[in-house]
Amino acid sequence: MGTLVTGAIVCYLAGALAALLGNDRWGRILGAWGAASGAAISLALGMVALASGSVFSAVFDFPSLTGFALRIDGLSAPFLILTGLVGAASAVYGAGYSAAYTGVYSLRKLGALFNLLLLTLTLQVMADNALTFLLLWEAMSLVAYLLVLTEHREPATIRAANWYIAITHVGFAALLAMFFLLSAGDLSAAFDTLRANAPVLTQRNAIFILALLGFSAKAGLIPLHVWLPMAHPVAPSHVSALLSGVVIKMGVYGFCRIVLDLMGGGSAWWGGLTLALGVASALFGVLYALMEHDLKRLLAYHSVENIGIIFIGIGAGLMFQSYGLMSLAALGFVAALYHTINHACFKGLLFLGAGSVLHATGTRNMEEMGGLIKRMPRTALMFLIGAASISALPPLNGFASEWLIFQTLLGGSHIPEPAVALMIPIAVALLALTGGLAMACFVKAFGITFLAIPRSHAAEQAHESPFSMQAGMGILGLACIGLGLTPFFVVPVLGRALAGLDRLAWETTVFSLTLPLNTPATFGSMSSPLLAAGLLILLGLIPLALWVIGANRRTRVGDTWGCGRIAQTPRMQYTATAFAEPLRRVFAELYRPTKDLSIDFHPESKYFVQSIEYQSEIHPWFEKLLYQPLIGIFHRIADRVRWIQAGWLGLYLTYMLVGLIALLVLAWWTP
Amino acid sequence: MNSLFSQLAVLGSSLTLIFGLMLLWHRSVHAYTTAFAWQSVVLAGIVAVVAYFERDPELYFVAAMLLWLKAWFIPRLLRRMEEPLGAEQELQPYVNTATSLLISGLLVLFAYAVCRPLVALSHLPTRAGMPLALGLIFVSLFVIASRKKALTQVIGFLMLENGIALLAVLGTYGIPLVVEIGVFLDLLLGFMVMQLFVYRIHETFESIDVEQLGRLRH
Amino acid sequence: MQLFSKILSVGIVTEPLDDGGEGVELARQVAEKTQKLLGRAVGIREVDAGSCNGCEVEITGLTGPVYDLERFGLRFVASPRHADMLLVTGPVTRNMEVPLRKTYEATPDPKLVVAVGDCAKTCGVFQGSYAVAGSVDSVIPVDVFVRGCPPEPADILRGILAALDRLPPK
Amino acid sequence: MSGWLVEFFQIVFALALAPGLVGLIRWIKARLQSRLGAPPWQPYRELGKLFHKEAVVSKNASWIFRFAPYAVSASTLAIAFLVPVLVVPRRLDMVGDLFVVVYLLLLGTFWLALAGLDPGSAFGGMGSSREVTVAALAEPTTATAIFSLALGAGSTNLGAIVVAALNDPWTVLTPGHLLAFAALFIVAIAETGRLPVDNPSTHLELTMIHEAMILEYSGRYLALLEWASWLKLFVFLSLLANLFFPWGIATTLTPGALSWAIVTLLVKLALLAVVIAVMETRVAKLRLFRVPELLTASFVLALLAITSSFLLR
Repeated sequence: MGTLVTGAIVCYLAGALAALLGNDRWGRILGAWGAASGAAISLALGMVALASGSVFSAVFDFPSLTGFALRIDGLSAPFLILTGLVGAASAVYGAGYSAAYTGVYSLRKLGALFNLLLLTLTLQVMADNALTFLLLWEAMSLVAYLLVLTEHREPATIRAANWYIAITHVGFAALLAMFFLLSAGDLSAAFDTLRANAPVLTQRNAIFILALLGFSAKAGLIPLHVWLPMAHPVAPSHVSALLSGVVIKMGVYGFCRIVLDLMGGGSAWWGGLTLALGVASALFGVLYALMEHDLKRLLAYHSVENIGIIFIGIGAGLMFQSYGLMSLAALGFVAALYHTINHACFKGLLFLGAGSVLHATGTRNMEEMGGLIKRMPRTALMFLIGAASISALPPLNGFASEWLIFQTLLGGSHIPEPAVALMIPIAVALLALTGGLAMACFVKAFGITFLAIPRSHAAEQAHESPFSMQAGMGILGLACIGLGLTPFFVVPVLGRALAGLDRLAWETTVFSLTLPLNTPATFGSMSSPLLAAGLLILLGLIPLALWVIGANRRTRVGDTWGCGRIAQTPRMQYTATAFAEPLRRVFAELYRPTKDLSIDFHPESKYFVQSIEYQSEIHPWFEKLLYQPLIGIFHRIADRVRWIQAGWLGLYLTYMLVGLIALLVLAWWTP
Repeated sequence: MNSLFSQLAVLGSSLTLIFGLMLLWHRSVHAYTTAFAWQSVVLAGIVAVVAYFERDPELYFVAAMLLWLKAWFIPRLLRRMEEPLGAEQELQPYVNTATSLLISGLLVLFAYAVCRPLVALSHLPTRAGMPLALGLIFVSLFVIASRKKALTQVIGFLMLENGIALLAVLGTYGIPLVVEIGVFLDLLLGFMVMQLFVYRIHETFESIDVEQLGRLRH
Repeated sequence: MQLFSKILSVGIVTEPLDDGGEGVELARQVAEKTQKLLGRAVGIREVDAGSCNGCEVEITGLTGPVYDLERFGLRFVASPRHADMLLVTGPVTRNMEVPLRKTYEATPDPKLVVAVGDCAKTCGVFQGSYAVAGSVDSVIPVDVFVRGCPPEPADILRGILAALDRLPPK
Repeated sequence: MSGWLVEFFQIVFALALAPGLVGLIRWIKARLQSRLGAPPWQPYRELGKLFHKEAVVSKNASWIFRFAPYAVSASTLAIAFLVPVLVVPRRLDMVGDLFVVVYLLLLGTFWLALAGLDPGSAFGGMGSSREVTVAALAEPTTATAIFSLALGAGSTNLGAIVVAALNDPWTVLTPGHLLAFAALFIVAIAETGRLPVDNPSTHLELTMIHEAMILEYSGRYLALLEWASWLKLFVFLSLLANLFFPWGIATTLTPGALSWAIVTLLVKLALLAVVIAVMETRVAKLRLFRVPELLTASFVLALLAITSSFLLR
């Protein structure tokens, strides 16, 4: 175990060093190898930790870094696995992808930072005291910030990075306050101590609220999600995969660690609030994703949606826990963790696929794509797998975890308080709506991007991506299929790992390693391997049956039927905007689109129109309501304190001196 | 025996509520009248069921009155009112159809929540229908508040009255006959007055859109 | 309620198809295999190649209760891809020449073409017009012509059934 | 062994009868329109013809277009395997519950919608866009109705729900049950593309939903898709019939029970066919933008169903 941890750290550091020192070509390749091997070791580490049972734990104390404590337990292991999986895939992918940056942006910085991000992510989930946790948290945020800034000459990138760093720091401040309350001021106290002290704390509700605030800023839960659709698209695609697949999952990890593990759960309204936020994020995420025509932004909004789904599971788990329904609570957390891993896989895959499209066409705008399935068939297949997974289509992995979340919610009928229990059917309905809309959205994303005829010259000239990029996508594609087919294996393993925290009861007797997946309350059963086998057999049987009945097998290739028009042009196709139009009208009250119609008439007569211009835009109005006033206040404060700035070095040194003295006086004053 | 009684009561209450929801879904005043007539038929049925199981002959009389007044007489008057008013439709209510339906769904949930203590206290086999009756009252109030045409509002008011009657029947097996008759007379009178108003509004504005009433201030 | 009492009182009004096939002219003998295959279920795509819409009015009559072409397993379909038979009317105008050919190409084999109305065969009064490209059989192969200006629905039905060689026994 | 045989028989039964059910609905509709109409077995002839015609495929289409008919029919067949048609309890109950059925439906929709977009035709795109809209908006109703059914039966497994309803025949009359039935009926109408949501016999591309997506298909592909959509209707109706009115369904594998189950199922399906035909004669197609209102109404029904079964337990 210890050697594995050291190995991972060494690999990452070596990769970072190689990337810094090597030339463009070798630095890129060696850096990717370092990251990939380090990620592979992280993956192995997580698997070993899970396989050796929930009781395993190891403490690493490094004497040179006092107060730095690491520990791996059942909660860290799943996150190590997803870091390793997505990290390895995007490292391999990045080896080919970042070649495009040669001579444009610094490849050294990109390679080194990528390694460092993976390093901080790997260590983050092992942190065993508040100090380590916070230090790594800040390091991770900063490295991610620099990675978002890779294309630093684009104004959009700078804007996005600013939003990201601002919201991240709001979250960090909340976390700092939270840890102060939780550890009663002693940040270097081990988590074990905190765990023991937590039940007698007085400000438990305040801690919960702060934790929710801090971690939802990282995870991208509504309303702190604004940075996510800005920052994820502008980063290089393999970094986007890591950001959406792993970095935001740290919010999930932190929330589980603090609220479930350290605090051991709390009142029912904790769960209710989390559940409500989850439902809102899921719905709003998918609704805004539907209206998005920038492929990567669309995916980023789907991250908001899926984080919402994960938090639905966590919220339901917390709620059940507060009512003492322990096995249902465990089911909720297992479903959430399962979905976390699944989301990492398919969202990573989708971002990598979008990256390949961007690589091939040079645009993220879906309206300029089309017909790519013929030019990049492998990428298209991988994207299709990702799209089917995220739409929760059986028998892939998104379905397995979403099914579990549904089953968890159905357990809500055991909640004794009817007013609370009534929340559950509404959550079920909204989750189902989210699932349907996600399917609609990915029909749009795949259909408009990859199918039909190319809508632009760039799309006509598209080419398949190099092998390393395909390999990166292949890893995650296989993971999506594998995780989808093996819930009967994954769920008990996660359950046992969670039960090792001693906060939840896991009935291993119910979750035996048999094929059907029974939930503790024996609510429903599902067997995705049998389902997949059935679908495959049927797929084989149908052509066989056609052959047996002697069906005509002749196929003639002709024009697309267009009511006899002379020629088909790309402009005759359905666009992404048109595709989403019915839903835009259905949800008009939520979107509040702005419409702008201007008609130029002929000067002679108003019966002849010269040109018609129609513009319709959707602004996330509640974000405006929430953030505009805040930004206004900050501007006003900034105006007031402008006089502090003088641009004279001596003045700044004086400030420092005064500050130092003030601090010393304060330290002397207080006992 | 009692279980069948309560089943029937709840079934009837659900039906009355669904007829109430029809006001939100349909747009033509004609359909509203039909919905109201059928709702009244179901209401009369519930009263008759209560009369049968409780062996209360007075309630049979009430049921007959209901059937005559609300399922035949008032719908007939309503139909007659439709004619001169032309094909008035509720095309642009204040709240659109889908949202109205969702809101009324939530109102019914709210009614359930409010009724819980009441239901818990009561031991009548009909108690399970009470939240639905209250839901109908809420929904009717919502109809009156969110619809623009005077005729729709009149029907909303009539349904509100149905809801109150239903609540009375389910909660206390009806009120004394004298009071019941008084209520009927009141209702009839109120309806006549409203009918008069609708005609006057139509004459003045050539429409029964109550938004126009704002013009009276000037 | 009124609707259903009306339905009850009217009953079935479909008329049997009586004899009198003088309006139909077979242009080509259809292969036996096609007749066997399509005889039972035929999707028809109507193509207006430039007619005055007189024929369309009559064709619409086919779907009504009196002629009811569905009883013979015939059905109008929305796309030539689903069709087995093209019902072409009017002289082929220049604008409709390519679309007509495209429609023919879009229809999967085996397929039949029934040309309806005098214009389809002779171009009628539009003959020689600068806008007219020619008769239907100058653009695509035609199996049956139905004469008349416009032909009666019964004649059109007979034409279709003649193409399928499925005229009811006399 | 005989259990598996019966499982197999059920699917063959469903496959064989599905076209007949559609033919029956068409025949009743023709009679209501005062026409003679095609005989109820006309859909079989159509299938036979389509299987023996060549297929024309657009040159813009990719493998998605050719694969979709197989994917759609496989997912529909899988649903037919999961739904109890004649016998409960099922051996296949463990493979999937109602949620699996719902998501398999979405799987079919997903492929069909992609296939609609593939040839680049504007009609196909329009159909796909509408189909996914309707499918997405029907989801909340379905999930809520499943929830209320599951509350009664204590399980989302189809067999368990049917058995629970069989054991307690009076639950059929509870408002929760009836409201859930109404809600799911509306969803079934929307999902299978019947009036008033979609008109299965329309010729106008602009009003189409389902038809617009399959406008490009011909020959065996079209036959597969048509058969799949008819099977979907059959499965939906037998699901409604068996979940809500399970009387007659066989609980033992004796020939007597089985034949009685077949007879009762046929009667129930015929009744539902009459209901659909009468309704389709009575109502006009809704404007596309009123469809969400219909689905909202069904959602409210489902919500009422769940509150009444939730709070009156």
